[in-house]
Amino acid sequence: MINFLSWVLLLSGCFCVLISAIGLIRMPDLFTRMHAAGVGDTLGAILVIAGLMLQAGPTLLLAKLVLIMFFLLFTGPTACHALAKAALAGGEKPLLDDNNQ
Amino acid sequence: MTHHFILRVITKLLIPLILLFALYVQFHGDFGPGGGFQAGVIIAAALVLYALVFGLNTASAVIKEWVLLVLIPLGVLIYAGVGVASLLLGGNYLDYNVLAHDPVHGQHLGILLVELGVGMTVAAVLTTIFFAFAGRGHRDANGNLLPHSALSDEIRNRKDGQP
Amino acid sequence: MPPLSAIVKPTTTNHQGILTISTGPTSDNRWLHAISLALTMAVIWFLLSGHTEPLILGLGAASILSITWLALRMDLIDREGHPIHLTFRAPMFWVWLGWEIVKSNLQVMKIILYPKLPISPRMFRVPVSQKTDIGRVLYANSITLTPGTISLRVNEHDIEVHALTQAGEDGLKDGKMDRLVTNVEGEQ
Amino acid sequence: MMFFVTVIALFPAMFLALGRAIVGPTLYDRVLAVNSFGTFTVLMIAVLGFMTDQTDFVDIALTYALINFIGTIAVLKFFVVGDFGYEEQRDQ
Repeated sequence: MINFLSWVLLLSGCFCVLISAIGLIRMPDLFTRMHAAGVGDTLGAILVIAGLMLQAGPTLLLAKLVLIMFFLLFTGPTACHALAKAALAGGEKPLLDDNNQ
Repeated sequence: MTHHFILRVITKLLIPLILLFALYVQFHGDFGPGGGFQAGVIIAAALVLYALVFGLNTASAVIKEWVLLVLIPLGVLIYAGVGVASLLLGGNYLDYNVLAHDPVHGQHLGILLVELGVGMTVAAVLTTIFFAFAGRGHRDANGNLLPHSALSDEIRNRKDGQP
Repeated sequence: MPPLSAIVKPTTTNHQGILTISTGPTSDNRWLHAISLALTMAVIWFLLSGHTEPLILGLGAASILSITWLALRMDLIDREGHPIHLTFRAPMFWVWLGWEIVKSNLQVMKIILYPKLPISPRMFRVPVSQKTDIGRVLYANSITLTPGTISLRVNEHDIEVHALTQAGEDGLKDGKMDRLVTNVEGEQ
Repeated sequence: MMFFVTVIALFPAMFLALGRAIVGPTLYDRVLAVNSFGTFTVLMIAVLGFMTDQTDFVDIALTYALINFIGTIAVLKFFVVGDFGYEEQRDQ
């Protein structure tokens, strides 16, 4: 049962990561690519690590995996925000829809 | 980047954790991967993050340059001192077995001390390299860091000078 | 031995208050925060290490003490650096945010897989009702954590957001997340 | 088996991220791609550790996550501000 759940979590995590990477290639400009990268940084990481957690069981390894997950969830958005802010300061113009400006 | 308060808050949150992890790696070298070198690198990474976010002047006010310059040779001295101590106690150079009455305890003690020396030196050397690199062009003739206001003015002028 | 205030906040004349510029609000009870940081680190140390030999435990205690000292010296410990007061109200918010993350992730994944790439990127500002920096950080990072919206520039009054679609904009503008974060932040 | 499949599935994602890092076109795109690549690598290291039954790999993954974050901030600061040691004056 746990193995099955673990399979599901790991595979769906991989799916998220793959789609995130595809989005990284497909999206037209920097800011939209950040949204795509966010998929892998949040849901992809959460699912893969949750799958590993199920395999680890209630050991100290679980605590380390929780630590990794928290670390990724804290630093991911911070790095993304810093990047966006730096790009705007550096003169990057986001691609915007015409009728929404 | 102090104006950048997301980065500031997250950094304040993370630095103690990073240092704790570094010391965990330092002291668990004989149970898993890790040891002095890796721990030194992680400590240096935490200090570099501090300097990046809060500025070089703040960082060098917290971590004085002379402390770093003392730690570098101190680490090497500890390493060599353990070797010489084992020579004096009748073993080979860095032969840990003779350091305590029981060879296993001797091994533990010797590895702990040697790793401590390595960690100190690596952390201090990497931090010094970063401080020297980041302080390039912002020191007066005597090699002291320029005060904060002068530094900001200089960079502002330089940025304005560029198109 | 110099007084503690001299260790923690060097007031040099030529570097005009360099440590006070950057570190945000000073806490009224930094010692309580220091003690609670030390306890938190003790728990994390044990979770990382799992060894109960006296030698390792002693080294752990020494590590925690020296890190607490260094953190006090770096002026990291205050309501921002160690926001323990947020933990009691946070769990419900984490659960809600997790569900929100899943929903917005599914939307963005659908958009990426559509052959025509139906995006309409937009930038707008949302007001911020939090009173402290840590509350604003929590809000801005929650916005970035839900893919489809990214916080670009943050100030005391509003956050500039880049959204991928109309739905993302609407979801943010109804202000639910703002209210919840303010709720977590509590009365200051 | 399941870890092996996961590792295999993570590879193309890493290649795609690397491709974006090579193509660019701007510096920020490259930083973004390298950051994503780093996240994928963290996952990969953790899964590899489980696959080979060397759970110490989890420590390495944690370290990699750390270095990834600090590296991103350092690159941004160096290329945007032009200086590692610069400290912005807070607006009064």
